[in-house]
Amino acid sequence: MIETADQIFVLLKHWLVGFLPAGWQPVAGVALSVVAIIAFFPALFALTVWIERKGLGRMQNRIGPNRVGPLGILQPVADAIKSLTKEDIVPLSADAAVHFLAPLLLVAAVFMGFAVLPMGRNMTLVNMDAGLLFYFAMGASTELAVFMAGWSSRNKYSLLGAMRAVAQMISYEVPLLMSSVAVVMMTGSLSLTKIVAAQNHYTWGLPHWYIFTPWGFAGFVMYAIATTAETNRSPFDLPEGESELVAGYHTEYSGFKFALFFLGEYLAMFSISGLGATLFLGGWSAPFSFLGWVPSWIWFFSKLMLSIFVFIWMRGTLPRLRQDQLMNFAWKFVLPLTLLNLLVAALWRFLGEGWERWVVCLAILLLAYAFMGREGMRRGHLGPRRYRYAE
Amino acid sequence: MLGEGILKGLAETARNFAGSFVSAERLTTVQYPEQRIAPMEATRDFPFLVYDGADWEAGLRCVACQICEKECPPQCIYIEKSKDKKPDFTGKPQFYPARFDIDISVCMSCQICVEVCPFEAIKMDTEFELSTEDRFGGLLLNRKKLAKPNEHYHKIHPAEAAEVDARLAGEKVKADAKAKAAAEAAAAKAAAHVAAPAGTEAAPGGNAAGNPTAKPVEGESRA
Amino acid sequence: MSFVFYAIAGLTLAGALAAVLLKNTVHCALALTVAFAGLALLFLELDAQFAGFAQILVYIGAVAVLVVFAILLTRGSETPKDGVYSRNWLAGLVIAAGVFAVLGWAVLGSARSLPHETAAPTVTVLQIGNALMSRYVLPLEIVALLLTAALIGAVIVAMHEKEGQK
Amino acid sequence: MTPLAGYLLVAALLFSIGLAGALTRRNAILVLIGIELMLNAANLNLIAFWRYGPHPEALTGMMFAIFSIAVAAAEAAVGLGLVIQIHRHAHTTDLDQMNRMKG
Repeated sequence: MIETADQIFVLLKHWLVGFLPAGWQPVAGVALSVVAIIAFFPALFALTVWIERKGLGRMQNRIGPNRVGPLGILQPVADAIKSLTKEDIVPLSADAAVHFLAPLLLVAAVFMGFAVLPMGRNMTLVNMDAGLLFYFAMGASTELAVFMAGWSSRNKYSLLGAMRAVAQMISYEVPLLMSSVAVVMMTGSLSLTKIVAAQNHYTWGLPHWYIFTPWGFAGFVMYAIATTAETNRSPFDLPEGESELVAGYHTEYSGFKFALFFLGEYLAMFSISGLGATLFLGGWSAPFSFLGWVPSWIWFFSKLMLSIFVFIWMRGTLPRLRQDQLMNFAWKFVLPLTLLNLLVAALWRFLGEGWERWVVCLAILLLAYAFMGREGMRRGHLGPRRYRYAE
Repeated sequence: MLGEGILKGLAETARNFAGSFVSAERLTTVQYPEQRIAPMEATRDFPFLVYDGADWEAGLRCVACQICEKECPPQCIYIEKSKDKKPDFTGKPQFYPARFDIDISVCMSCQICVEVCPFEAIKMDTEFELSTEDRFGGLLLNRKKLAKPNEHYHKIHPAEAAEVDARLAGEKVKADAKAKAAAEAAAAKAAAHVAAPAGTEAAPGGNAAGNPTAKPVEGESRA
Repeated sequence: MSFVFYAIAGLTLAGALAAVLLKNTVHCALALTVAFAGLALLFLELDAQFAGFAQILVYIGAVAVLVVFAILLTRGSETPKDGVYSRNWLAGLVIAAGVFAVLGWAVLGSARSLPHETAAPTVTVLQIGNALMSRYVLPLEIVALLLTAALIGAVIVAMHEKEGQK
Repeated sequence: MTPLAGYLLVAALLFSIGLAGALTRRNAILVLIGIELMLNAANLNLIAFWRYGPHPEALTGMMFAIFSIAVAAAEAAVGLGLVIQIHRHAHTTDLDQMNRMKG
C-alpha cells in the first residue's frame, strides 16, 4: 500500500499510457507528464496567491481577503477572471512583436526549468545527466525576456525597471551558480536525481542532507539570498518598485499578458525553491528515517511550500534595498563568501570523517562572515542606512 | 553582526502572524458592514437642521440669516428667506428658510457653518452612508431631509447638546424676564399716561410703546 | 537529411541573416539570440549535450544581454539616419560570397570521403570532468587566467574615468 | 541521420553570413555580432567533426568547442567594452567616421 501511494503518479501514467499502441507510448508518457506539470503548477500558483495575501495580512495585524468565497479562497479565481477580462492595451509606440513575445518567452523558459526537478522517487520528467546545467541555462534566458519586455514598451520607467532587473539578475546569478557548484562538487554529478540519492541516507535517524554541514548551511543561505534576488522578490524587488518605478518592466502590460508575467514570477519562485529543496534539503527524502512511509512527493512539495512561506515572510518584513546597496551586497559579500564556501567544501571532503573537520570548517566560515560583515558595515555599504541631511 | 536586524524583524513579523490567531490586540480588523466602531463624540460628517417640538416646520431654529451660506468655503448651502414670519422659541416672530438646500457631494464637513450660526440651528450629524444612484439630485438634501429633532442631536452629541440646551434655556428665561419687565414698564407708563391730566402729550420715548423692546436687547445678548 | 535537422538549420540561418540585415540594432541582437538558440539545438542534435547547454548559458544568458546593454549604452537603438550599411558594402558582400564558394566547393568536393555516421557516443559529465582534469588541465588553467584578465580588462576599459569627472 | 556534409555546409553558410555582416555593417556592435556568428560557425564545425570522427570518446572536439565558447565570451566582453569607450570618447559607433587617430 505504501509503495503504491509513493508511486501513485508513476503507476497512473503507465496505466493511462497503456491504452495507446506501443509505438505511441513514450511520446504519450512525456506528453502526459508535461500536461500534468502545466496544469498543476498554475493551480499551485493560485493557491500561493491566496496564501500570500492571507499571510501578509496576518503579519500586518489584519485578516486579508475574506469576502470572495469562504475565507477568501476564491480570491485567486476572481483575480484570474479580472485579469482575463481586462482589455489588453498595447501602447502605440511599443514594438508590437517584441512586446508580444516577452511574456511568452519568460513563461516558456520558466516552465522548461521544471523538466529536470525530481519531484518524487523516479518522478523526474527528464532524467538528464547534466540536469543542473540545463536548469541554469533555462534560468539564464529569463533575463533576456525581462529586457525584451522593458525595452519594447518604449516607456522610460519600464526601460529603467528592465535595466535594474537585468543587472540584478545577472549579478545574483553568479552566487546562485557558485553555491550550487559546491553541492555538485560534493556529489560528483550534475544530475539532480543523483544529488537527491546522495542525500537520502540516515544515521541515527537523521538524514544526510547537505544543509546539516557547515559548507551546506552557508551555501543554502547564499542560495536563498540569490534566489530572492533572481526572482525579484521582497528585499530585492527594486525593478518593480511601485513607489518609484510604477511597475517596472511590466508597466505597459495589461490583461492576460500582465497575468502571464505574474504567473512567470511565481513559477520561477516554485522552480527555484524546488531546486533549493533538491540541492540542500534532500529533495524528496523524508526528514527522519521513521517517516519513510510517507509518499516521497509529499516531502518535495512540503519543502517547496515551506520555502514559499519563507519568501512571503521576508516580503512581510524587510524593506527594499537601494540599487547600489544591492550591487555592493552581491559583488562584495555574497560572491566572495560563496567562493570561500567552495574552498571550505573541498576542505570538508579531504579532512575525512571526525569532529576536527566540523571545527575547522565552522571556524573558517564564521570568521569570514564576521570579518566581512563588520568590514562591510564599517565601510557603510552593507549596514543600516546613513542619511546625509542638507546642512 | 550583519543580519542581526533581519532576524529581529523576522521574529517580530512571526510574532504578529502567530499572535493574530490568538490575541485580539494583534488583529485589529473591524469587518465594516457587519461590525461597526461606535462613532466618537466629536465625529462629524454632514450638517443637519435642528428643530424643537414635534412639527419640524414650525420648530426649525433657523432664522434664514444666511451667515452660514456666506461663510461656507465650498458654497454648498443655498437659502431662500421666507416672506412671512413665525414665532421662534422665545415667542419672537422671526423669518424662517422657505428653502434650505445643502449639496452634500460638495460639503467637506468642515463645521464652519456650525461655528458661525448665531441661533444654534445647524449641527454636524454622524450619518455617512448617504450614497445614492443619482449623482446630482440625490445628493442635494432639501430642508425636509435636513431637519432632525433635538432628541437626535442629544443622541449623537450628548454633552454638546446638553450645553446648547442649557444656554438656550438661559436665554429664554432672560428673554421672558425682559419681556415681562417691558410689559410692566409699558403698563406702568400707560397707567402714568392716563393719570397725568393733560400736559406732556409729546412725552419723550413716544415710539417706545409702539415696537417690542426685545429685538435690540436680544441682539446684544447673543454676541 | 532528417526533417529536424532542416528545421533547426533553417532557424539558425534565418536568425543569422536577420541579425545581419535588420535595420533596428536591438532587433539584430534579438535575432542573434535566435541564431544562438538554433546553434544550441544543433549541438544537442549532435549529442554534445554539455556543449549545447554551455552555449545557451554563456551566449544567450550572458553575451546576448551584453550586446544589448552595449547597444543601449551607445544609443544604438535609434536607427541611424544615413543608412545602415557602410559605403563599400558591395565589396564586403563579394568577399563573403567568395569565401562561401570556396568553403562550399571544399565541402562538396570531399563529401564522399567524409566519415559516415557512427553510433551516438554516451558522453557523461563525469567523462568531461575527468578529461578536463587530466588531459586538458593546462588549457583549463590558461582559460581561467584569460577569463580573469578579460574580466578585469573589460571593466577597466569601460570604466568611467572617475578622476576625470571629479 | 544527416551526413557530415550537411553540418559543414550550414557552418560555412553561417560563417559567410557572419563575415558579410562584419564587412558591410556600419555600426561597430553589428561588426561584433558578425564576429560572434563566425566564432559560432567554427564551434559548429568542431562539434560536427568530433561527432562524426573515428573515436568520439576522446572528447577532443567537444572540449575544444567548450574552450572556444569561453574565449569567445571573454572576447565579446572586451570588444564591447572597447566599443562603449570609443562611443564615450568619439560620441559615435559609426565605423566610417572613426578615421582619426588623434587621441
